[in-house]
Amino acid sequence: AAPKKEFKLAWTIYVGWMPWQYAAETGIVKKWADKYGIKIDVVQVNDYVESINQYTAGGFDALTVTNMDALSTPAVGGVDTTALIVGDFSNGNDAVILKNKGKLADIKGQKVNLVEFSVSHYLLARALSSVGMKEKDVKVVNTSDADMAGAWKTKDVTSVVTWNPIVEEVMIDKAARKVFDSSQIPGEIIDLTVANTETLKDNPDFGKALAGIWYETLALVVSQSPEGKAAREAMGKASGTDLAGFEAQLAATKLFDQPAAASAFTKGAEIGATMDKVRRFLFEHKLLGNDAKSVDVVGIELADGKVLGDKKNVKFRFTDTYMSAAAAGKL
Amino acid sequence: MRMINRHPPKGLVLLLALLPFFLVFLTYVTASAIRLADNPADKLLPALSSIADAIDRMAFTVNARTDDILMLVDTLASLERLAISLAISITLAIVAGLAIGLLPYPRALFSTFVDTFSMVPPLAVLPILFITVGLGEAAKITLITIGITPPLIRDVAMRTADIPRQQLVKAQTLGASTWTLTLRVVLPQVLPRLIDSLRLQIGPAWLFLIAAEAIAAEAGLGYRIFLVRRYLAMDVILPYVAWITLLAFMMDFGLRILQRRAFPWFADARASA
Amino acid sequence: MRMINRHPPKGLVLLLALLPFFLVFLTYVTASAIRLADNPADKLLPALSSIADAIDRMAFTVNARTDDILMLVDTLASLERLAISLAISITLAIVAGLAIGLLPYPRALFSTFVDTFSMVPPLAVLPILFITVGLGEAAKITLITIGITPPLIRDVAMRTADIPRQQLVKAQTLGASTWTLTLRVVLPQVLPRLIDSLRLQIGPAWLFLIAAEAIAAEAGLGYRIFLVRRYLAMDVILPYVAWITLLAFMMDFGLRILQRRAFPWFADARASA
Amino acid sequence: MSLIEVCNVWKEYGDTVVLEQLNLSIEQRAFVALVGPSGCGKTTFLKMLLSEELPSRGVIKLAGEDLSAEPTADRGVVFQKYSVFPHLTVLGNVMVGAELQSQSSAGKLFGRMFGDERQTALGQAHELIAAVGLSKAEDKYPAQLSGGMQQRLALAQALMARPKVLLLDEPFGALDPGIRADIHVLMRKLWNDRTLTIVMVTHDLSEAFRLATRVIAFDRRRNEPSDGGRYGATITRDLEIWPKREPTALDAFKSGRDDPQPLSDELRDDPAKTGMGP
Amino acid sequence: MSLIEVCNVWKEYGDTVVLEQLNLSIEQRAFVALVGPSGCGKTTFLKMLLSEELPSRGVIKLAGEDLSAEPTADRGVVFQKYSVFPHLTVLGNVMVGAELQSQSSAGKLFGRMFGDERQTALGQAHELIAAVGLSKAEDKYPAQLSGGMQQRLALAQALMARPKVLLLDEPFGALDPGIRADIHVLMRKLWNDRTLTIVMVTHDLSEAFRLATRVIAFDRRRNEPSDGGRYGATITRDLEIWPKREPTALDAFKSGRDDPQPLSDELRDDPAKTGMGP
Ligand SMILES: Nc1ncnc2c1ncn2[C@@H]1O[C@H](COP(=O)(O)OP(=O)(O)OP(=O)(O)O)[C@@H](O)[C@H]1O
Ligand SMILES: Nc1ncnc2c1ncn2[C@@H]1O[C@H](COP(=O)(O)OP(=O)(O)OP(=O)(O)O)[C@@H](O)[C@H]1O
Ligand SMILES: [Mg+2]
Ligand SMILES: [Mg+2]
Repeated sequence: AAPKKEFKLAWTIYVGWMPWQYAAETGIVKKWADKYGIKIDVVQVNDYVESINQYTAGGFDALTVTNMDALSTPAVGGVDTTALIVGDFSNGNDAVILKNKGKLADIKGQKVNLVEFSVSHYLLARALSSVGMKEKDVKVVNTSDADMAGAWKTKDVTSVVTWNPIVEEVMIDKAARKVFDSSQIPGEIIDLTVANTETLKDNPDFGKALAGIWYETLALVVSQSPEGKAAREAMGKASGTDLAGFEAQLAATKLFDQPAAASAFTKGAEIGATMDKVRRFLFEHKLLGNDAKSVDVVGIELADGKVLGDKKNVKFRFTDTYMSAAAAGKL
Repeated sequence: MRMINRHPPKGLVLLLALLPFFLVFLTYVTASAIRLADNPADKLLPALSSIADAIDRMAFTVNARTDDILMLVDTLASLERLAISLAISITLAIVAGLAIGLLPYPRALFSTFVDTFSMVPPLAVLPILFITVGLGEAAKITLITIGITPPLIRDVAMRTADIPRQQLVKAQTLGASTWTLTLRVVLPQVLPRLIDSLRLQIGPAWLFLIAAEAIAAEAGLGYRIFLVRRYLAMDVILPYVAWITLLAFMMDFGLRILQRRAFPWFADARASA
Repeated sequence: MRMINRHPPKGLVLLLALLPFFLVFLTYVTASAIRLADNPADKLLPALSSIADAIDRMAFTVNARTDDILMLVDTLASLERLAISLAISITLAIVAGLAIGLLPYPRALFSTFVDTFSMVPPLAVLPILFITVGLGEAAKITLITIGITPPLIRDVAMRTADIPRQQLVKAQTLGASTWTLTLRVVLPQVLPRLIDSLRLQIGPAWLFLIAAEAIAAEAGLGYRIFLVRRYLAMDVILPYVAWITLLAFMMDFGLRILQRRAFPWFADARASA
Repeated sequence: MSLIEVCNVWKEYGDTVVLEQLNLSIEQRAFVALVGPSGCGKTTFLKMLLSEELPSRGVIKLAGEDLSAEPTADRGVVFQKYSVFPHLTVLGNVMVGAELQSQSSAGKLFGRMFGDERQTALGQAHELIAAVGLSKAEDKYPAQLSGGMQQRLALAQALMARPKVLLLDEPFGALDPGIRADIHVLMRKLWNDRTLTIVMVTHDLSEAFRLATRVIAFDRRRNEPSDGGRYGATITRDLEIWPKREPTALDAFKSGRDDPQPLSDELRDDPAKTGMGP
Repeated sequence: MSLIEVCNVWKEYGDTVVLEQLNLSIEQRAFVALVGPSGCGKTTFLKMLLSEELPSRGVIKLAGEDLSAEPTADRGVVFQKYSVFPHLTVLGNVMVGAELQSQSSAGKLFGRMFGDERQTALGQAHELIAAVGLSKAEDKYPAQLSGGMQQRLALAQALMARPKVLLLDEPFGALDPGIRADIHVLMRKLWNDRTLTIVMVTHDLSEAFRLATRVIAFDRRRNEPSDGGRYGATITRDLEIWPKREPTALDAFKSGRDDPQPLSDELRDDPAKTGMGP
């Protein structure tokens, strides 16, 4: 692909990705794009799955996505994808919730409502294995996230696995008991900003601009100054809640507001172990392709250059290049 | 010669009818080939062979994990939901439609209400639907029913009101009560027209079925489509869409046949009206 | 006296028409009170006062952040999408419908294709649609258009074919070409009937609009409903649904008026047919 | 005592007076033809006789009693159109005239007859169908019949219910002249053979004079456009036909055509059977 | 030379022969009435004259030339129903007969006329509308007219296009007898005043003999049901009316009614105007 000047990033409403919206609205995006002489279009997509599909089909150059979905759809779909910003990991934002039952083990035999093949599904699998159960011990019912809060109110639904803000919404109910959440598997559900590897290779400025925008905005998000508060309030409103609601969600998120920390996490050893668990989960659910013979069909390159799986078919890469540059102030 | 008088020769008619399908097919194959040349793992427009594989996997291979044929299970689940909701809708439409079309009191009571109700977008009030009927089969059936019953009622009421006043007077002069008049004069004339309305609602019924199955389900054609959409498995989605289209087409065809067989008088009567 | 002959007195008619609405209202208020007594924070059936607050917030307060009134912005965005898609659909329906209904060659080419195409559930092919036309306004407009155009085309084609053969022959004996015949004889007779078909498609058009806005939009009535649905904010959803219903009702009403005003001959001609 | 008594009847729609001050008595077995310009209220008058409309003032009595407030089986009717049921065969259309009246539980619940009751009715139906010359078409649906055949069917259907009075609103208005002549013969025959009192509205004067025992004309006496509907029509002429027609005088009656054809199963208006010569 | 020549024409639908071996020539200014039993192929014959159907064998010539393969403006037509356009007023319906033929660019592009062209046509239209007695109804739509007025309008519309031949398929079949008589007078007047050749199908023999200069009867010569449609109808009679009717002989013509009324703007079939006395 030839160098180009105009780029599109798709984002969806989620606490860890709201900074993109704020950055676009307040001109931070334009500032950095101008600096590198490019144009970046930040597009909100309501439907998360659709945003991934669009990116996979080539409609976008960059995308906000979780580590698992980045592997299952674009990477498996042959779109070489690089995670250039590790934004945060879920630290309680995703949870298994039971109705009137206090122990995770009580889930046995129940119908569990969740978005099938999503990080919720993964969280359930991890939760079950923590108490020695298998997926066969429950019955998974695919339920759309938009309807999860309403679904919880019905008699038929006794357990759900979902993410924020729906978790908060469900927990308002007196009968709701959180029996497992992502803080028990820290660092495994990672929210990324990814870009098409080829585009990135030909246009490193695009990556630099994204990193620049991201960390300038995050500084505001975590700031205790009035500007910071105003920013959080705006992001809360835009995601359909208020300041308090937004801050509650932030609290359950391990946000890497410092590029150095993000870079360190990316280079760390845990991420390799996490990705291995994730790809095994996907393989078991036939999400690495129907004819995948082993977990190794798709290669995952880690920040240190090590590759999980097929070295000749690397489609998903972690890199600390841009985060490190941000940390070093070289953007 | 004027275009209006220029008729294609017999042999050409079938060919012409097939031409647009062929062009769509060709466009697909070409576009797919182009994308696949660029990225062999592309999922958006899979090659025909991948689609064939997917069909084989979904429709002709017993699924190891669940021990059944997925497409069969999905089809049966969806058709059952459709059948139940259509049965309920038809019953409601006949009862309410006849009452509104025929009897002044029910008409005064319900006609504005039904007209208004038919404008409410059902998808927007799903949460209320959930607390009323739960999340199970009942919710799906209710959604489809709510979606298609109001237009059916309106149609039946309109068709009932269309029956010439003279026939109702005539029946009364023959000694009919409101009940026997409904049973012997009005209902038999409304039924074949109900089939017309029903044919128009087949499309919406499928639409609501898919929407309902997208919300919460464990099987069904719409469920599968939305599930595999998560990882852009167009090789599954496309055959499912084709299959749904075929099913809808067959239902339409079946209704047309039913109308002809069950109401032999109707075609002539309509033509001479 | 037979039920069929028993008419409500004039004064009662309006009262009877309002009764079901009042009952629904009463049911809501009661159910809401019961739920709120149980859990004052319940969001599913908010009290009327909460709804009034939400209406005030959404419809009468300038949003500080964006400096506009949310409900107004949403309404304008949605209506614009609807208007554009309706304009496109009507144009397509007239062109394709007249061609299929009137001219043997286009009929042979397209009628089966349109029939088949109208059975494809548009919601199921959303991914393809979005990828073909992108996620912008075009996608939403295309979804609505794809959803309502095929039935419109079928209807126009049917209405065109219904024009008595004698009229077409007559026009030819008066010297009409295919084009002037279409313009002066067929089109003016099809237009008022197109309004009838259009009225039937208003419901589906809203449905597709909401579905499209649920996937990608930054404003719009359907967008807002889906956005706040995650938080189960029924105090916003309910007024929005009522507003959509009212808008749809007004569109229906407007079309009826238009039909009467623009085609003064139509009511009589239909009654005497 | 007259069969029908119309005493000082007015009919108004809002401010418009359609009919004013009608006084009329009709004897048993009369064949009354009602003529008058279009819009003068003939149909309105017939509707009042049917109880489909109520008089604004005045009363109508049938056999000495006030008319019931809604249509009943003592008054049969044939309209110009829509008199037969399109979803029933010829036999079904005639049978329904008995079935809807049946007081058996099957009749009340389903509007159908079973067993002996049905057999008796079937016999009568076959007879009536034969009388109107439709025996060969018993299994056909109305849409398969010509206009004339449909009107004959409507007559048979109305007669099946054994009404005291038969009301006809331009029953033959849409028929071709030749076919009309045939049906006139039939009309007279039916009137002759059964104890029937007939009130028939027609636009066609010659039809009125050819068939009826009495011709009544409605018209507005004052007809200034400036009246704006403040005055209605009323009876302007009332002629007894001379020589007086009696029910038994059938043989003396000649159809209006030069070569009246005998009434047979094969009337001219059967689309399948028609033959003609100049 | 005759205006219309029908040479050995056959018409078959699949295996069914509808018409066989027709030979006929019709002179300029003839008024031909076509009679025959229902289903014998009268309408089919008219359709061939219109080029709506093509003969299976044989040729039809108009003014010495083979008929064009589709309907054209040299042959006008009035059907029993659906002859006028419901969405146009009386004036619009007549004007359209000129507008659709206009060779100006507005005419070809929009089927409309402007300026002088329009004024000339308007004059002719008013004249024709007056000729058929509809002047007072110029702004009404067909649904507001009675059946008789609609057929008169259809005549005016057809004449506006100045056809060489006027083809009528049971044009008055659905009208009441009194109204029919009036329109017969009009028909003869139009035929008399304009250079018209008329071919009219009718079911009504008296109408045929009253109006036409020549009556042609179609019938099947062999009529065994066992033939199963292997034989079609053909011309069985061809009568010149005697005394010979000439276009100028109008004064000698009397309508079929006892009191022929003068043709005026206010014909009997105007629903708004009707007045009658016995
Ligand atoms: N429901 C109604 N409301 C107001 N006016 C009515 C109503 N029904 C009839 N009329 C008026 O009453 C008058 C008489 O109508 P009616 O149909 O009885 O006339 P008619 O003599 O049967 O005419 P025709 O010979 O055309 O059948 C007409 O002017 C008509 O407009
Ligand atoms: N398109 C067609 N295909 C097959 N048969 C046809 C077709 N059109 C007409 N016929 C047959 O041709 C015969 C003549 O029909 P046509 O309508 O010409 O009769 P007609 O003399 O005008 O009858 P009527 O007096 O009832 O109008 C009929 O038997 C009819 O069934
Ligand atoms: Mg009348
Ligand atoms: Mg004919």
